[in-house]
Amino acid sequence: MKNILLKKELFGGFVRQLLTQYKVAAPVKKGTKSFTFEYVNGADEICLDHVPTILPPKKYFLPQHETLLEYDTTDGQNMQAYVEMEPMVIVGVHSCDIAGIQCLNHVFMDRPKDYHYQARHDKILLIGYECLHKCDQFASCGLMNTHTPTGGYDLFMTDIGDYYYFDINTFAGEQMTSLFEGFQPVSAEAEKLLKKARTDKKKLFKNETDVNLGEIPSIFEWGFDSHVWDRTAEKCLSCGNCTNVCPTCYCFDVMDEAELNLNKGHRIRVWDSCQNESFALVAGGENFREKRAQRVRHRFFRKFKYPVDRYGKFFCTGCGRCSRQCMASINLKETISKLKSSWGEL
Amino acid sequence: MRPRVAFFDLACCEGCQLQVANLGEELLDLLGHIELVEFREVMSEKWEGEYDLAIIEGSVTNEEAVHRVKEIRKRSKTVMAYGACAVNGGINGIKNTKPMEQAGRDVYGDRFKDFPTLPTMAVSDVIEVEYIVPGCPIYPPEFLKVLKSALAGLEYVIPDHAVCVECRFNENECLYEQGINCMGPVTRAGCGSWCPNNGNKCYGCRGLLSNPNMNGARDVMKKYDLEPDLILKSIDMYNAAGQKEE
Amino acid sequence: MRIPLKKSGYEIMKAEIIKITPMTATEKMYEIRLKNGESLDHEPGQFVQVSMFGAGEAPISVCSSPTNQETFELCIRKVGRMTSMLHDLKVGDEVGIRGPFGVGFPVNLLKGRDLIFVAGGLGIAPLRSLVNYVLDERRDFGRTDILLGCKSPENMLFGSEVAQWGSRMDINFCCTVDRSDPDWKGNVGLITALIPGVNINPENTFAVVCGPPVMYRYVITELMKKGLPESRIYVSLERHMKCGMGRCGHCQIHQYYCCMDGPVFCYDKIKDLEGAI
Amino acid sequence: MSKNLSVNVEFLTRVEGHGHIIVDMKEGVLNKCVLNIVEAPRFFESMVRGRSIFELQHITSRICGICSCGHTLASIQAAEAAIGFTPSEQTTILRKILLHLENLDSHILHIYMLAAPDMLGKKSAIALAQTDGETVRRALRMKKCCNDACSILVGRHVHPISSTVGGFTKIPSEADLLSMREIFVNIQNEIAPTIELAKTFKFPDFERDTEYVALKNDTEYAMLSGMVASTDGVLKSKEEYKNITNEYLVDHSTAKHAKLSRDAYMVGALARFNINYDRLSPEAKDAAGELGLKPVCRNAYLNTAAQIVECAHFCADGIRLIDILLEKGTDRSEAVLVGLNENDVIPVKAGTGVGAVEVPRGLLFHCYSVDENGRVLSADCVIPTGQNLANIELDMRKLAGQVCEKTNEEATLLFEMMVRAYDPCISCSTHVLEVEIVR
Repeated sequence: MKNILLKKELFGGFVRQLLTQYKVAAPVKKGTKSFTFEYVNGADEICLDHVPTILPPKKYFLPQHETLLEYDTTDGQNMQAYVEMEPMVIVGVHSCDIAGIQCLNHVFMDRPKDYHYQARHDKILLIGYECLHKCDQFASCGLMNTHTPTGGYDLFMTDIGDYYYFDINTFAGEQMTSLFEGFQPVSAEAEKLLKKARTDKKKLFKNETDVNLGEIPSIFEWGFDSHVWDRTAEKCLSCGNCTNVCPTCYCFDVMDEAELNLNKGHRIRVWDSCQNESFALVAGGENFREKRAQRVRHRFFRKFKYPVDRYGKFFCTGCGRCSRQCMASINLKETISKLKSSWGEL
Repeated sequence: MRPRVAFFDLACCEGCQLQVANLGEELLDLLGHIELVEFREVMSEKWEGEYDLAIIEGSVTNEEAVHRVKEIRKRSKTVMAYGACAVNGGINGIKNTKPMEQAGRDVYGDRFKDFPTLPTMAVSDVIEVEYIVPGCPIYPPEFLKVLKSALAGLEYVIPDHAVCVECRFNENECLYEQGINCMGPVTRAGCGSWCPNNGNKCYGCRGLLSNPNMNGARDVMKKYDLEPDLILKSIDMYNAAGQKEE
Repeated sequence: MRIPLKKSGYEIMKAEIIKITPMTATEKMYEIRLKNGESLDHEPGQFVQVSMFGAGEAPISVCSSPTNQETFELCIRKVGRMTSMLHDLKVGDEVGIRGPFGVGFPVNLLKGRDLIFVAGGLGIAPLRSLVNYVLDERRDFGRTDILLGCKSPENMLFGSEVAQWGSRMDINFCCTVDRSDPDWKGNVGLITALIPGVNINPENTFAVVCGPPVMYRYVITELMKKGLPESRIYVSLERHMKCGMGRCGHCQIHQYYCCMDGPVFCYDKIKDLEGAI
Repeated sequence: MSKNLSVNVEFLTRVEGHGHIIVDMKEGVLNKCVLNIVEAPRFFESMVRGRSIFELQHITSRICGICSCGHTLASIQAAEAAIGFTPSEQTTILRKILLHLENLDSHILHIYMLAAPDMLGKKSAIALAQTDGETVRRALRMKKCCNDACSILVGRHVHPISSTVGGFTKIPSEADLLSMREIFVNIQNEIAPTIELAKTFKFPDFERDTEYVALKNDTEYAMLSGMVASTDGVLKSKEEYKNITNEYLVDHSTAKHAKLSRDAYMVGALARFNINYDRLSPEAKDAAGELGLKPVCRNAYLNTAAQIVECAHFCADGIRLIDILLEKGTDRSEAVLVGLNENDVIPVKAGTGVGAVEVPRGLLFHCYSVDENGRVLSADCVIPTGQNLANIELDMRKLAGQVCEKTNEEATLLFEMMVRAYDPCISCSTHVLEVEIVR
């Protein structure tokens, strides 16, 4: 596929064109030092160089509060399943977040398929944006090797000085670029600049820990009974922030919301968290992960062990959100390091 | 027949019934599905029969109130306690952090005996309560959800996870990140993180989680250079009545 | 933009309650027929989500044998308001059904083998689907022992049916209660006490176990004392499945989802998984 | 009819809080004529002692859910005065808007839900809804407007969230201001039909010479700042509030009574109207004209009419204040995050401060003393309904002389209406913080 260039000052024009066809979501500044993905009305609101947003873009693929079906019991158990959404483009998705969406795709497109997810997935276009600098000390994309994407986007932009270099990955991506006339063909100079940017980047994005990706499966294989989980649990408040902000956490609850007449209503799903005490509770009162340490461990195993067994994939994108958001300062990188050292050299 | 519903208030600010009155058009919808038989603040009518649902606001703080809620219980099929005062004692519970006589003297001087008072109790400390709506004031969407469950005879479980969950849903910048000591991590969710959404911190009005990690929470709070008892006082702003029982 | 979905995984099938049989103070049996005229087509050990709009869903094991194509049976214990509402239903009322979900008992593997069933309390419900299957296809199976335990005689589920099992010559049925009453003539004590008395051929026997979480370890220890290998002990586990499609996470046991990979597991698959049983 | 009267209203309805009316007249001699306050005391003063000055408005707003914005503003004013903090001009404007919304909301509640049924001979607004649905719907619409505007400005109307010591934890954007302006205009459009409705009210004839007390300043219809003025010529600074209210305890009530130049005085919409009529907006003066209300009006039943006039004023002034902000643009960096002052964003020193704010029912005082760490040493609140109690009883005594020829039922209604006309907030009035014992 042919890649193309866009002069930086024309980016606003491109976004304007996108806005004529789609809703556009992009990272914007929120509060003193945070960012969130929001619907925008123009490029001036967009912060491409952002520290990972409070919530990852998974909120568009798996909304916090999603209607599965509407029901009407006036005359029996009648219902209609549906998805409510608008076609949209998400602009400025970092490679870690693209990796997160790829993980969710694995889970929700696995059989039996989740048709609600698929309907959204089919109507959301992704324009990635390459990180050329480390965002902060919490990220571990060097360890997880997610700082350069391996597919999963429609377009991917890299800053090469005066231009954005657009990697066109899908036909839908190509169609988006055809909306705007300001694109120009890639020059040899641009290819050189891109290569240089990538080479420079390699020096910056080193493994942030003393653990190699390859040894993680064995660390977790042996680390189930480690004291690290008890130590970590002493600090953990079980607030569930780490799972809510995680781009690969997808647990949910299903419930009914009735209207005042009590006959009509919606069956919805809402995000849930394995860190909540009642998460693994069953009707008889038995709680299968009653202890905080069990729940803390479960989260780590859901990133580094269970999905590897099930999908052959780590479910950590190195975005650093869990550590960044943790008010108890539980740090993912440190926890893995401690887990390794708790068993000596493995 | 539409269910007969009555509203009652005990020691409180009556803000929760105002929240109900403020439902606006939804209130008219609601009135179409119930028969409102008593609501002292807005109507003079009285009802002598049985209530299908009694909705009680406020704390029990004297013998008269103890008697009153017992009478309401006898006449009601189902009872809902709504608002922090009724659910966990709320602000009124701060009184329990000192001896009753001292609380009386602080306010009424030597005449404190003219103003008899009991330690603040939640309604559920006195009678059985089927439904609760925590919060100061109640969060109207949650009130409607609980009310619908009560009218349908369904269980309603108030979330037992932290306000942080909803605060993160709403993508508020964490108050701890901004150096503020927020009660969110130890407080029950359900309000949609109302206060952090509006730039303030969580004051814990919905009551503590059933199993908060208090040591962990203290560690987090210790990060700030504040007199520790000022911080601890923020925990008991809404939770002092409950703590007394433990 | 509203996109209607014909198939979503969350849509329910309408079903009608054909018969309600009260069993104990807290359990009732429901015979149910799908309104689309189709058979549920379940395997013994699978479960369905029973739905009542407004109240939600509850995962319930199918307790009838798939040999009955027309209808299926659910034994529902009243534990919360959702199941209380199910208890308020009448014959002819409509409910929603999703499923069947999960992996049931390995029926083909069990054919030609001796079987020992160990059930505690409500654990008899999922096992009954297999017991009845075995009784319907009796020639395909070897020696069959059924051990049943419950709290007290009035808690006994499937009373008249169980009484029949006791009188049948082609199976060995043993029953015990934790707490006896004056009319009770059978065993008193824990179910584990029954196992040593059963004559097991360890070379050719499969065990199928279901009961409250505390029961498994003790029962399995006793079975292994009898020489049964872990690979021939099957357990049916209880979790609170919400989606039934291996996603919501509520029923996750380490890398397994109870709703997809279970609820029936071979013991050797889960024995090392902390918290599984 | 003999000159006997026995009125005993237990749990007076359609007022906020719990009170009983007892009138006992035999052979033309008035033995008893009291408004009993039976609200369970909540001991606020004891509760706030030792706490941080920065969480005080959060607690004291809980004195009353109906006027929680008023308590919040008085509390903040007192706290800022105590630690020596001066709010910005933008903050002051936003606070005035908040106070307007609070007063509008409460007045609408009183006019439509509490007073109108009396005036139209109905048991309640719910009964009224059956015969005059549009009136009740209008009231709900107007109230919803106030709530929506409060939600934009401070998160919610009952116990406002973002109004704190130091300013606001969030500052409205231009879009927020425009929505609020639209809401004010919507309420303003409902004022004319409200006046039409009020013209159908039959206000009972009554007159008693009374001292009226309200804030007064040179620039505006004083609500948030000014000296305390009375129709008897008193003019004192708010710091002298103890010499203004002169509170004393009475036996039949958990709430204190107050007096200034005479045995009693009145605060509230009628008092403000009587003292500050000149400063009303033209729209409000027109409304007064339509309702035939002129200063000085001495019929307490007409407090409800004064509230309608004020509604017209608050709408006009609210729009004016928003236009000022729209013109200048809001400085959103002024948003404060105070908490317990963890970040020392506000310098703290020991001191004492008084807040005096015109809330729906009249003049509200909060007074706090704090130590150098911002810890509350003592707190005192004087609530408008508390100040009115003595005056209500005097009005009731005069009324008793007028109604002794009527049936008990008719008389009872007139007494209830009299008390309700004051729009008493009994839940507030009992939360007496500091007591001076009268010997």
